[in-house]
Amino acid sequence: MSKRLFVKGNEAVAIAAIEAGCRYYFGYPITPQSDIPEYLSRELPKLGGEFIQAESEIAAINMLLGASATGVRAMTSSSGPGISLKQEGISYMAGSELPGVIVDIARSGPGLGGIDASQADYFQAVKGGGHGGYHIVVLAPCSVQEMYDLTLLAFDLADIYRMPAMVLADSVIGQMKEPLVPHPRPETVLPPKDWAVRGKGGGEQRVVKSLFLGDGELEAHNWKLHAKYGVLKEKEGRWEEFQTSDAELLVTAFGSAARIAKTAIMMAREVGLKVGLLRPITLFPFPEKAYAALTVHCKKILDIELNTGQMIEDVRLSIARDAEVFFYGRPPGAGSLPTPEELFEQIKKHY
Amino acid sequence: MSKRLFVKGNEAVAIAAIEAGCRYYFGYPITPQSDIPEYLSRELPKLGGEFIQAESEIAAINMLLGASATGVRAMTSSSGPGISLKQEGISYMAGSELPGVIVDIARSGPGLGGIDASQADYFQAVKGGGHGGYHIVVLAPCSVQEMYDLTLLAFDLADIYRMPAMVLADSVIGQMKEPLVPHPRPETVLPPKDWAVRGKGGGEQRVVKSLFLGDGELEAHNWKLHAKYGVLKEKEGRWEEFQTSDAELLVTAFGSAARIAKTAIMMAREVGLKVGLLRPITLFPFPEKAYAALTVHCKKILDIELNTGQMIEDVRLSIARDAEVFFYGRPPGAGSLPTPEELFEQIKKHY
Amino acid sequence: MRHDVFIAGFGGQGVLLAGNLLSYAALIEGKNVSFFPAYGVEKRGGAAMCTVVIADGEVGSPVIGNPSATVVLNQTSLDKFGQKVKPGGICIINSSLIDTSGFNRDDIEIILVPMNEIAMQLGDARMVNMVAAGAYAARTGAVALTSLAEALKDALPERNHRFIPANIRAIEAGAAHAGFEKS
Amino acid sequence: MRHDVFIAGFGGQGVLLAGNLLSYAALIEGKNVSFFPAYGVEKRGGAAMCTVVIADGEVGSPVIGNPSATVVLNQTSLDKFGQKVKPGGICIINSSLIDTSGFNRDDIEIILVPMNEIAMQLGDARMVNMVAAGAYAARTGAVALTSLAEALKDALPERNHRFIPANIRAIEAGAAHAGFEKS
Amino acid sequence: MAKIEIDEIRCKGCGLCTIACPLKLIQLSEHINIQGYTPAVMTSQGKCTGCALCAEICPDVAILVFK
Amino acid sequence: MAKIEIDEIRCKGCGLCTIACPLKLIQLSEHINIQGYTPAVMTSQGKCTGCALCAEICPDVAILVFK
Amino acid sequence: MQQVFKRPVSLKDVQTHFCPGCHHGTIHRLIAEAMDEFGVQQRTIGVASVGCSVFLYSYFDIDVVEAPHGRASAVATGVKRAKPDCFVFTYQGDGDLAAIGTAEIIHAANRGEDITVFFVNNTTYGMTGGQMAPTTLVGQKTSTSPYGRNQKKDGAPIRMAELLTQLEGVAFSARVAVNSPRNLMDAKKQIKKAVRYQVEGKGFSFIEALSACPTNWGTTPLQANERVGTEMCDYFKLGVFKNRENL
Amino acid sequence: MQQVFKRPVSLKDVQTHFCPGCHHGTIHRLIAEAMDEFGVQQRTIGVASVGCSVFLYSYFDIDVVEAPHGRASAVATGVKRAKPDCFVFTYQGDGDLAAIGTAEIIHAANRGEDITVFFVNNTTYGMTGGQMAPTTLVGQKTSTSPYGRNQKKDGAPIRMAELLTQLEGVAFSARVAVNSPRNLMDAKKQIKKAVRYQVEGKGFSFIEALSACPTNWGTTPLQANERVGTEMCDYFKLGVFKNRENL
Ligand SMILES: Cc1ncc(C[n+]2csc(CCOP(=O)(O)OP(=O)(O)O)c2C)c(N)n1
Ligand SMILES: Cc1ncc(C[n+]2csc(CCOP(=O)(O)OP(=O)(O)O)c2C)c(N)n1
Ligand code: SF4
Ligand code: SF4
Ligand code: SF4
Ligand code: SF4
Repeated sequence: MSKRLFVKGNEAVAIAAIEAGCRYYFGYPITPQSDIPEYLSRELPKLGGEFIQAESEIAAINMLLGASATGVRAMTSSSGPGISLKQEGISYMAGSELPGVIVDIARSGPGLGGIDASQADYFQAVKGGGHGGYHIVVLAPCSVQEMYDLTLLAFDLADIYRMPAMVLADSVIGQMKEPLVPHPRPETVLPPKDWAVRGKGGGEQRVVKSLFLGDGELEAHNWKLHAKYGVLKEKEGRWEEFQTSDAELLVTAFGSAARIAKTAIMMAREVGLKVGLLRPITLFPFPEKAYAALTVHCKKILDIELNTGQMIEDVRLSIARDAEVFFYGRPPGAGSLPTPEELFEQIKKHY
Repeated sequence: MSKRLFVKGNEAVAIAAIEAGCRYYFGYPITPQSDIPEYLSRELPKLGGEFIQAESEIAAINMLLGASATGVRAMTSSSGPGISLKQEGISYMAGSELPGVIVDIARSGPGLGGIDASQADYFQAVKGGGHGGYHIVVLAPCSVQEMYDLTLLAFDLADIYRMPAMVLADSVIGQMKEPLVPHPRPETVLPPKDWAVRGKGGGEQRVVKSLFLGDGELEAHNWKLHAKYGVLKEKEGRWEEFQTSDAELLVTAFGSAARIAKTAIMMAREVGLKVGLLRPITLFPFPEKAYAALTVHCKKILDIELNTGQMIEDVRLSIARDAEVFFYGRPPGAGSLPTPEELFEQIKKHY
Repeated sequence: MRHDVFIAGFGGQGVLLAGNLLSYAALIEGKNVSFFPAYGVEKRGGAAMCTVVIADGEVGSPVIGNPSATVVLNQTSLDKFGQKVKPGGICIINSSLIDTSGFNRDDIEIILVPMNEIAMQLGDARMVNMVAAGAYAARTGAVALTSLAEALKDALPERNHRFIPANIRAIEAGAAHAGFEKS
Repeated sequence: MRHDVFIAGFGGQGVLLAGNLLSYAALIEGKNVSFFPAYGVEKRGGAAMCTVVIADGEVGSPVIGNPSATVVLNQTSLDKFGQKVKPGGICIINSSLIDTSGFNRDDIEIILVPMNEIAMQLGDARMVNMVAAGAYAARTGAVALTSLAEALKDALPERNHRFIPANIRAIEAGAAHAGFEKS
Repeated sequence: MAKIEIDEIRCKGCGLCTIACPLKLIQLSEHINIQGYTPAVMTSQGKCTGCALCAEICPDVAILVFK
Repeated sequence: MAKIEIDEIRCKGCGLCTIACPLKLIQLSEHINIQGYTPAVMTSQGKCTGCALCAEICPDVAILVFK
Repeated sequence: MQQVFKRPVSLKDVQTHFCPGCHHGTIHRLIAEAMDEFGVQQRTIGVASVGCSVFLYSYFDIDVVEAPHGRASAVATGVKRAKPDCFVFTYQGDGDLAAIGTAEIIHAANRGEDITVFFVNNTTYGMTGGQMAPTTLVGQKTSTSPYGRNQKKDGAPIRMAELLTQLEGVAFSARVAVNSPRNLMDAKKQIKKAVRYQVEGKGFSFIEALSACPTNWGTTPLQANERVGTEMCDYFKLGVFKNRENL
Repeated sequence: MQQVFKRPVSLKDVQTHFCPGCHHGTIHRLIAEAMDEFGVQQRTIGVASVGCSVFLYSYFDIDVVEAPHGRASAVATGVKRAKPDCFVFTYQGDGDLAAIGTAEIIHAANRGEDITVFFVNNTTYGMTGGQMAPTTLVGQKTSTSPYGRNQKKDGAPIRMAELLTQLEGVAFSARVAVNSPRNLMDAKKQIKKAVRYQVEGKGFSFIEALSACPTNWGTTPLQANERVGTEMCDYFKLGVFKNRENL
């Protein structure tokens, strides 16, 4: 068996960022993601990179904007309140078509709330919490290994589509330690960054901006972004199917909830219940096709989220019109993390 | 005819705020809402109130949080980038169950974008742009008179449900001048603010906070908020129906788009097309019932928005399963505001 | 009766004031009215435009695709909006700053008014907008000149009321000129 | 084979280190493992807990509703989690700080270990977690004591490697005590 | 001998050059330019010393100076 | 004559009082309290002058002083 | 024999969650004593910040509003403007006030808001696990400055008590420490003065209190206490930097 | 006869959107001249802020990144760290830098980022229509201080050039004006010095340029220009406040 590290999900993100060639990190401390800056503050200087602990999340996202504008791979990470503060900057990056990776190890809210695992920031991440009606790529890992793999993917998608990409997890996935096999970065053909500012050096002037005032310019710009989102839906939707072929009840969940649900599904299979799991890996683009396809036959879906119901809207918008959706949610907070036993009960209830 | 003022929509908001008993304004300049602070900076001092031009939108929303925590009626206003910056504060207010009115005269984005009329911040306002999966009341006026009426309503709903309430408009409604009849504030029974900090004065200690760490506390708090949202959907949904009774095509739009669409519908009626308008006045709570009811008979809906498609998701989630939804959107920008003539063409196309 | 007019120029030419003036005049005449302004980025430079809809009944949409009357105060405005005038409508042009050689529409009525010269003659270049308002009112009868004159105190901030007489002269000069052109 | 254990105490008792140690030991033995920590607000005060799942095959959910083994280092942890132990499971209790009079479950095996006293005797109160790890390993055989000892260098930061011998003594003391209790 | 060239199209008629010129050789004209401003004009080119202060203070770089 | 009372449950054994006491009358005990700390103990109550410096410096208000 | 040292009534009789040797507890007590002395407890509204002191309401027997991280002085501005007769104070850590809250503190101070700000400088982010703060000393190792704070890259530690004196709105600014009986007695004096300033409507008063964080400094409580008096006081000089009464 | 005054090559030959008599144009030109003098145009990355100067890229013939309102110095930090060999500057208004951007400028300065900041102080928010700025003079009427800035309520105008000198990271800080040939010639000198500081890697350099806003001041260009030399210079003293070379 190839060498296994034993690290936290958060550390896997940091290790992947370095493997992805990211040498610039800008962030501000917040639980439960601090392992990321702590790891990178140790490693980046050794690689000639820059680690800056910014004065705030707002400064951090704008340093990221500046660094990304020069064409380098760069990132930031935060959680709950910090991600809210970054919304303006994320909107600017989306409007300026800048890549850049944002890691959100979500915590419970609203407000200060708590630091427990949460999926209540699905809307913020997927619908665009900032102004202007943009979208960003949103990836939802469910294991330490996926924290690594999807961070690599986030950097590639960000560069390919010239938009921010978010890795959305929570303390279950971020704080959990598991064995990790750190594969080398995949070979991907990336478009040249011929838009990046660099000091003209006799060449064309380059401007990175989101202000468009000419008649029809901004509308055209928005349609252009919209078209990109269409391509993403076409080509980049990713999901995991687990025992779905003969499923009479389809459980759907992402990230930590999916991880717990999987064990519940195993329990169900053990007692002969035909239950399967559809786990979206890309939350944006949402894997609509997978839902449409699976609900042609399976008409019962149990959506499980660590919130009061958010992804369920995209599920309902994606499934066959005659399929039925049940919901089981646990809004996050101390002691509110569901157990496999608990989810197994829900499966029996709706089977 | 009772006395008519001739004012901008923005001024109508400011006039209504004063009529509502709001004496505290905290804001930061941004086009196209500056008429609101400019008006209040003139009038509030005369009434013994406080107008503070904050150092930023973040400071402004937090001053609002502080003032609201003492039980007074207070407000802020902004647009696009500024509203994005307020997301953390809005989440804290929602988590702390604080009332408070936020006026969003939306502008085009993403990023700096432009200052033209936009409805691209529907998701941000309605799904909760901040962290933690909360909601706020969102009202969408479509005339100067409604800017006044709905601002009064916003203050009442905020106090009754102890949550922030937003008046969401854009430069069409905010900058447009029309005659206004400033009705006196309606008599409403409001719950006592027995939660407001005031200096114990021998009484119980009062704490306004959103941090809940006890086992199960935060989850219970989130379910409590969720229950409030349920009551809102039950009791507070508001909408306008225009010539819907015999409609074979139902146009749905809010705010400025609805205003333009109405003229298009008149044009359609003139040529004998049976077209009606369903205009949501409350975006949260979304008037689901109205859509369900009307789509029992009318199976064709044309959703018109000044964006690439946001409210359409709530429309699709609300209508009868066999109804069909068409979309016509103009993402905002200089010269992209649709004309009645243009919308009339769309009506003919989908009729 | 229903009148809609689109007025355009560059920031500083007082386009919005002209629109306001017409609106207040309509209000004085007991009509319904919507005044919809639009300008370039934030506040500086660029174009300034407004649409005024005056009606006895409901106003409806505050924006119009093909206005029945358009008043343009600078070149770019004509280039941009000249073609949008509704067939059969009228276009009032500030000939002081606009070269109309490239503008040929025979399906609308074109009225040339050297607004800057007229304003300068009356002593203040900034009164271009008054000249324009006068010309429009005189030509379309949307509102009476007397209403315009009366509306000045509503449209102008207190501190500028001393300019009212001069403004009235500008309005009349514009009206006279448009009137003259007419016949 | 599959082992899951839940360890709880208050911040500062080294609960997380104990869990880590067990995990590294499992790794050394070539098993799959997930270590899931949890603590009170941000970092200060409050409770510290962790769940370790050790399996030859797939680990599955990192959280468990009813763990087959639970180790509690302080009173509140017993009060909160004592009832959750799966019937037939075991509960290892730090009797130095915990009054078990109120805790009566006859469907599980209860093991009392005066962890603080043992640690203090070995010269450092902070080794309570090592005593606990030793006791758990000895009692369940989830991992071998030798693996625990070997895992110390992975689990401890370089600068604390000098404490390894002392920690090994603590692990063995815990094991011995639990072992002794056993018979 | 020296001379200045005022770009009559770029000039916004702010008048700063008229006070910057030590010899007060520049004035604002009566007529308006395409932008709608009354541009500055050199009244007596002959007297210009080419000190370039008018050009220095011009916010619109509307003045070039030759010597 | 004076005396101090150390709240042995509240005490976190930080030891600040042991250095604050001018006569060094306070020490940390061997045994651990319910919180898991080794609380401070007064070694010779008789000598206490009631200066209250130990109480002043105690971050946990675990010492009361009588005189 | 009567009690010569007792717990102030403004401070609840409860166990705190602070680590052994943390000065937050001491600073809490001194503020409570000052509130008792001026009899303001019943009309006080405290503004808690996000940091190890977030549980202000659990320890002070007063009304409290919890502010988002860094925004306490903006929240306090809203509170004070709406309740001018209340005694309003904020209690903020160095991450909270000197990093993310920089704009809010500078402008609240510049407006001369009639509030009192207690700024606890422990040269680190305590609650989140000891990351580098704007006040971290040059060379100090933290979880995000593992090689020690590097002045060239991270800049020098910010001296807030001095910086704020530049703003007209500031009436009183002092830096204190509670590591030794001597410093503590002076801290008492300055804290009372800061409270009195607001009670007398003299304007914005600011106390920077140096504090120990043994947990994140990785030292014993005694070593941490020692460091406050040595390294910290060397760079962060104690004293009164602005006092409108003497102007 | 040869040309003795010409447009700097770093400045595009286009009409600006600035109002008549606005000093932004003059300040643009002086910066362009300095860029020409040090031959940095081809390796310059400018960071535009949100304000009347947002169109930086339309007027300077250089690469430009547009920053969100107030965040230019954070954006510039990201740019400079990634491109240490480029000449990186920000151009920010007083609302942008002294209000919403307070934390970003203070911390970029404190870190001693090797960038040059041009701060244009016109005592108002120009682009949004003349609201009160942190630099608005006491008594000055603006669209949000209709009764004049009230020091008791709004605080006193902030003097950024002086405030920043408190921060170790600041190498050079000066305030200049361009209202008269004399002030303008000195402004030229200081602006070149600020540019040279970065070229020589001396650290963070800061220029505060007083500027006229006739449009929002409601004056003629000449009156506005006059005010800069009188009222503004009285409160905002011109001069060099910090110069590491002389330390
Ligand atoms: C917007 C936001 N960013 C980050 C955090 C995480 N956080 C909680 S407390 C804290 C700082 C604690 O340090 P300090 O202010 O110095 O107070 P101390 O804990 O040291 O007393 C941080 C960054 C947060 N809660 N909100
Ligand atoms: C987050 C945010 N808030 C507010 C605005 C609106 N806005 C645009 S420019 C500006 C300030 C302009 O004033 P200043 O910075 O002094 O520059 P000036 O226009 O005077 O040159 C403001 C507040 C914005 N674009 N973004
Ligand atoms: S300074 Fe320049 S813009 Fe102003 S009047 Fe003179 S030439 Fe014209
Ligand atoms: S100072 Fe207080 S907490 Fe610390 S050891 Fe002494 S009594 Fe205990
Ligand atoms: S972490 Fe530091 S600041 Fe926080 S309570 Fe412990 S010692 Fe005090
Ligand atoms: S508004 Fe003021 S700052 Fe802006 S361009 Fe005009 S004069 Fe200059």
